Amino acid sequence: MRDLLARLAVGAPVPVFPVAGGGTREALARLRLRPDVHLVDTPRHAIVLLVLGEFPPGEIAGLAAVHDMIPSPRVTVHWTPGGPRDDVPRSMRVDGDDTALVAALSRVAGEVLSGTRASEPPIRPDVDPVEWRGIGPYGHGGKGMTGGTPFGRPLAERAPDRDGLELDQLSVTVGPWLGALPPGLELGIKLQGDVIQEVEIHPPAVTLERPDGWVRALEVPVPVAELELDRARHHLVWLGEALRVHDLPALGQRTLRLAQGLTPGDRGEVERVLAEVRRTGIYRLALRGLGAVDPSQVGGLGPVARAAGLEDDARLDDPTYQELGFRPVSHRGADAADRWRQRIAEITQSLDLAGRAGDRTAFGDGVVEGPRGRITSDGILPGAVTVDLLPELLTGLEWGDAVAVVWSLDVDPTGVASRSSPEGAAA
Amino acid sequence: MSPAWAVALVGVLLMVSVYLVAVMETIFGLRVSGVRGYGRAWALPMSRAALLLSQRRSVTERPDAQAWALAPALLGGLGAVALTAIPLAAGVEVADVDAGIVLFGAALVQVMVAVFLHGWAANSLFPVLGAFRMAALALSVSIPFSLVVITTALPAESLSVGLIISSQESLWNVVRQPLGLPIYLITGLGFSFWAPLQLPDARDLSGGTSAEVSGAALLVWRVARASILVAVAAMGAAAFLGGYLGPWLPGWLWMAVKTFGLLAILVWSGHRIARPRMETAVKLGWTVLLPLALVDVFVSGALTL
Amino acid sequence: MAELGATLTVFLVAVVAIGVVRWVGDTLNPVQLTVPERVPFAGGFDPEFHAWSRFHIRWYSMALLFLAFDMEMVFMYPWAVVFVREGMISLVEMLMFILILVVGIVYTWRERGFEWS
Amino acid sequence: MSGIVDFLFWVFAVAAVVTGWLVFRTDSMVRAAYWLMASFVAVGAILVTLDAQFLGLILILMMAGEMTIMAIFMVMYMMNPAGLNPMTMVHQHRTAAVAGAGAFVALALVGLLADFPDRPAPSGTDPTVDLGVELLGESMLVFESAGVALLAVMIGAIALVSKRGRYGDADEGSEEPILEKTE
Amino acid sequence: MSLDALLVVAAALFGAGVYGALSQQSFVMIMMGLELMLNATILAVVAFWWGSTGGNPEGQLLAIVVMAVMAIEAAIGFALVTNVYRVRKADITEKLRRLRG
Repeated sequence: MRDLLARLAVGAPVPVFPVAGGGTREALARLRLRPDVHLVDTPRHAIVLLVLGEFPPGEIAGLAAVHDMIPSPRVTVHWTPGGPRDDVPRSMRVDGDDTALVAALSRVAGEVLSGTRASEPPIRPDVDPVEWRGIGPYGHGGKGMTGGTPFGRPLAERAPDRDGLELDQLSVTVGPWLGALPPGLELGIKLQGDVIQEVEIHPPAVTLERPDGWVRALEVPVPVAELELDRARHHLVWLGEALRVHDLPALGQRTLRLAQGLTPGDRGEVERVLAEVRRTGIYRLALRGLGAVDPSQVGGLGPVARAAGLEDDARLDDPTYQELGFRPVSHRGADAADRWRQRIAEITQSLDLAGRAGDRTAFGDGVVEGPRGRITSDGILPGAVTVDLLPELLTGLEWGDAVAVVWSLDVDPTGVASRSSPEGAAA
Repeated sequence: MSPAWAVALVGVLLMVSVYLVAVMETIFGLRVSGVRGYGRAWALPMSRAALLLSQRRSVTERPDAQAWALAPALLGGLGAVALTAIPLAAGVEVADVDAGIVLFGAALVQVMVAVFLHGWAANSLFPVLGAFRMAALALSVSIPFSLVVITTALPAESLSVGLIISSQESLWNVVRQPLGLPIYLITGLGFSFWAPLQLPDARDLSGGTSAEVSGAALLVWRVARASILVAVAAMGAAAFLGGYLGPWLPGWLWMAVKTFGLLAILVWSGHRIARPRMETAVKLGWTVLLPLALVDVFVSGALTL
Repeated sequence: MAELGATLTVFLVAVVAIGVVRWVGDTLNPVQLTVPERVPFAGGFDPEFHAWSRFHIRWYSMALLFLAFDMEMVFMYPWAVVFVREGMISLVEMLMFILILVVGIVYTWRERGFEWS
Repeated sequence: MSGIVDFLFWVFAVAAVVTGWLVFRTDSMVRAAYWLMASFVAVGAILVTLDAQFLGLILILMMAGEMTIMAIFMVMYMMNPAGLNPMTMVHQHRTAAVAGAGAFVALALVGLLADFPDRPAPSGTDPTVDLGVELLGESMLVFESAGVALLAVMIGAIALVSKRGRYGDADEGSEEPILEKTE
Repeated sequence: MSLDALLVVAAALFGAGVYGALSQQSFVMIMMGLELMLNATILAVVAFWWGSTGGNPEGQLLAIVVMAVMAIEAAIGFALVTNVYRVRKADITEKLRRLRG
């Protein structure tokens, strides 16, 4: 029976739960396009735990916990697009490109399913979080009505709320490996019902994703066509991931596919896909009126600023762009819907610029307009500032709305790291 | 129909159509994502089922184990019950009772209970959020849903689905009551919590009520959920598209064509329409669908007289 | 009514069948989980509290409106059956009934009862 | 045939009473609400066996929504809603039990001893039609006053739960000094 | 199945409801007791309609009215609980001495 099932199961995409560190944005996008791999949102649905990318030194936050949540049979694979990691046992490591990775994922999944490879035991010890067995009158660790730690955890306490009903407030750390949030973003939130009452930003669990091409443009002039294609690609990958979180995974895959090998000649196809995104009604159904920012707080934040009506764009000051007749697109709503509209408009604009730029070069004098906003040589990346917006914007939102706002800001969780260690970005 | 035959009929029909829903879901997904070549889609659901059966079922720290076991069973049972209310061809009916649409409505409204239990039982943040989402969603869509189904009973002068079908001999209800079918399909998506209204099991909740479910339990949950969608489509075909009525082809074939046509529309819309916010969904139900459903009742009623 | 006996049978068989599939799964892969395998998922960190709490729903106005409005269904089903037979008078009577109830929806809407409180 | 119906009746009857009793025997508020729903569903099934098919099914239909709302409000306001800490939330247990048993005995005796006329409902017709005719005809006033009553309930309930009342916020200036706060 | 049997079942349900309504401490649980009593009432009403009134539709109408009463009771009950909770942060009858006095 087990063999038969294992043989049948080989035909299905391998459910993989990714723990994606820094520098894996593009790799993750490519992986989502692979028909033999299915990146899932919760470890409970996975077989393989895929650890990829760069992490801060020391233990990877939350990795052991996520590993143990994967139901048996489970297996871990480590892969680093840039090169092999040394601290990982050889047996769990995959070197090589995407194709090698996909082959390895299918192979190990087949092996644990058929039983030729043993399922990995849990990493964390089999110990209760709090001693509770046998304590109290019923032996369940509780005390009275709401006291004690029944079955190992306390019950939530009440807290005031905006509608005058003082009900229980759950404080919980979400992320860093929650499929609904960008990988590595870890938030300490307090929820009452489904509404967020307080947000605290934790240090990111991933290392900085250095936008190398853009950082280089700080020093030397770079071809405009290259920069603009990169910008369009960045936004398309963002769109693909955001569409997935909004439960339009197939359309998301389509935009991710467009991002692969994008050329200015793809403009027609890009416009068709973007029109399809608009036709889903996502602005009106899911985004309108959410997370409106104060224009005075978003200076330098690129699309976020321009969606709030600011004509804030380093390209305006660059002679090459002036020569190309560049005018920034902008929207006035400042909300999530306008941020989507803004990026979608910038995709076609960038393709247009890339097509017309020829071999002109731009920038190189210490300021660059990156896809997330203004990059300067002081080392603070725009992602850092975007993360700072979250506590204020998310407070008072329903959980799903909060997720929509996080994605609409194109938050880079590693921004926090770039701020705490300024040399991180400028290096 | 004797109970044994009823079980065989409904069982086979549900298994076949749930499988086809899974195939359709794959094909539409591939199509929208821009991939051509769907040969693989036909065997894929089988492989996925085998994979889930090879996984261990997950349990959280302190779940409501009985409720967690009951939820998918209840959901699947309700899908099957809803299907029994619908005649599938002239004379082929399990329970074409006088109060047929009440039976169907009762089965669908109980879906809310199954999904709520499924999310609540896990004692984990995201499933619990999903459970409460289902309650809000189902409460918002259930009144317009019942209203448009009742409207189809007006010309039939009966609550029996068989008589509702035969009252469409001259004209299908989809023409007679143009508002009915769209409202029915939207609210039906809500009850089967299928995309774009899969709020209780949405990705922003990491899978919502099924976020902590794995293995065989996840398999039966997905099958049960698809069975609700099948029942919704079958009832849509019977109440609005004349069921098994139609020229040239045999009745059962007409019923199958219409049901799968509606299933295709429902599954397609999941890939093409965005998931609304919770608040938008609630407002949509009460301030758009409900008034439109009332207009549908009274205008169609006046025209029937 | 005998037909509903068949419906009941179908229901019970479906429930049992789903139970059997689950049981088969449990037999193939027995559920014996250690403590860390049972921790609820929230992204990598253990939850501080039980998720079961006094859950603050934001749509209690809508829930109360539903309780009252749903009663209309009970009157509407029998109305639909005799609608054609009774003619215009039935239409007017039900219209009056519904219009009365719609006032409740308008009131709730004006009180922002469909928004997250 | 009638043997099966009798058997089913007793199954449903026992189910209705047992689930009704379990409502007060569980610590989980969600379970309590859904045990009550199970009791209603069993009664609905009994009504179906009594040829009141419509009434039975509509009872089942209505109770899904009503009991889910019940569960939700109980989870909202009861401390320890899932019963993670076992609790006894009863007072005057003995009195209540005696009163309950007394009510049962008295009512059952009335039911068994009183001589009700034996006039069974005619079978073979659809009682829903009679109900519809009754609603639109003689009992029109009942029907319309139900509408008015429901409207009053809606407005009353919504006004009660709204935070922003006409005279300011509902929770302002009404704290009772006598109230003993136990927490 | 007979009228007598139906009435005994209804009496048992009613007894359980009486027990619940008297013994429970929280508002919402008391309401559950009331609902159980109304459940018994519906059963008894339909039993009479079935066995003793020759199918008079007013029996059915009465059953519907009881259902309406149930919905009304629930809606008003929950609204009151919400209001009381908001004002006094209490959910148990014994904490509200004023209401009992």
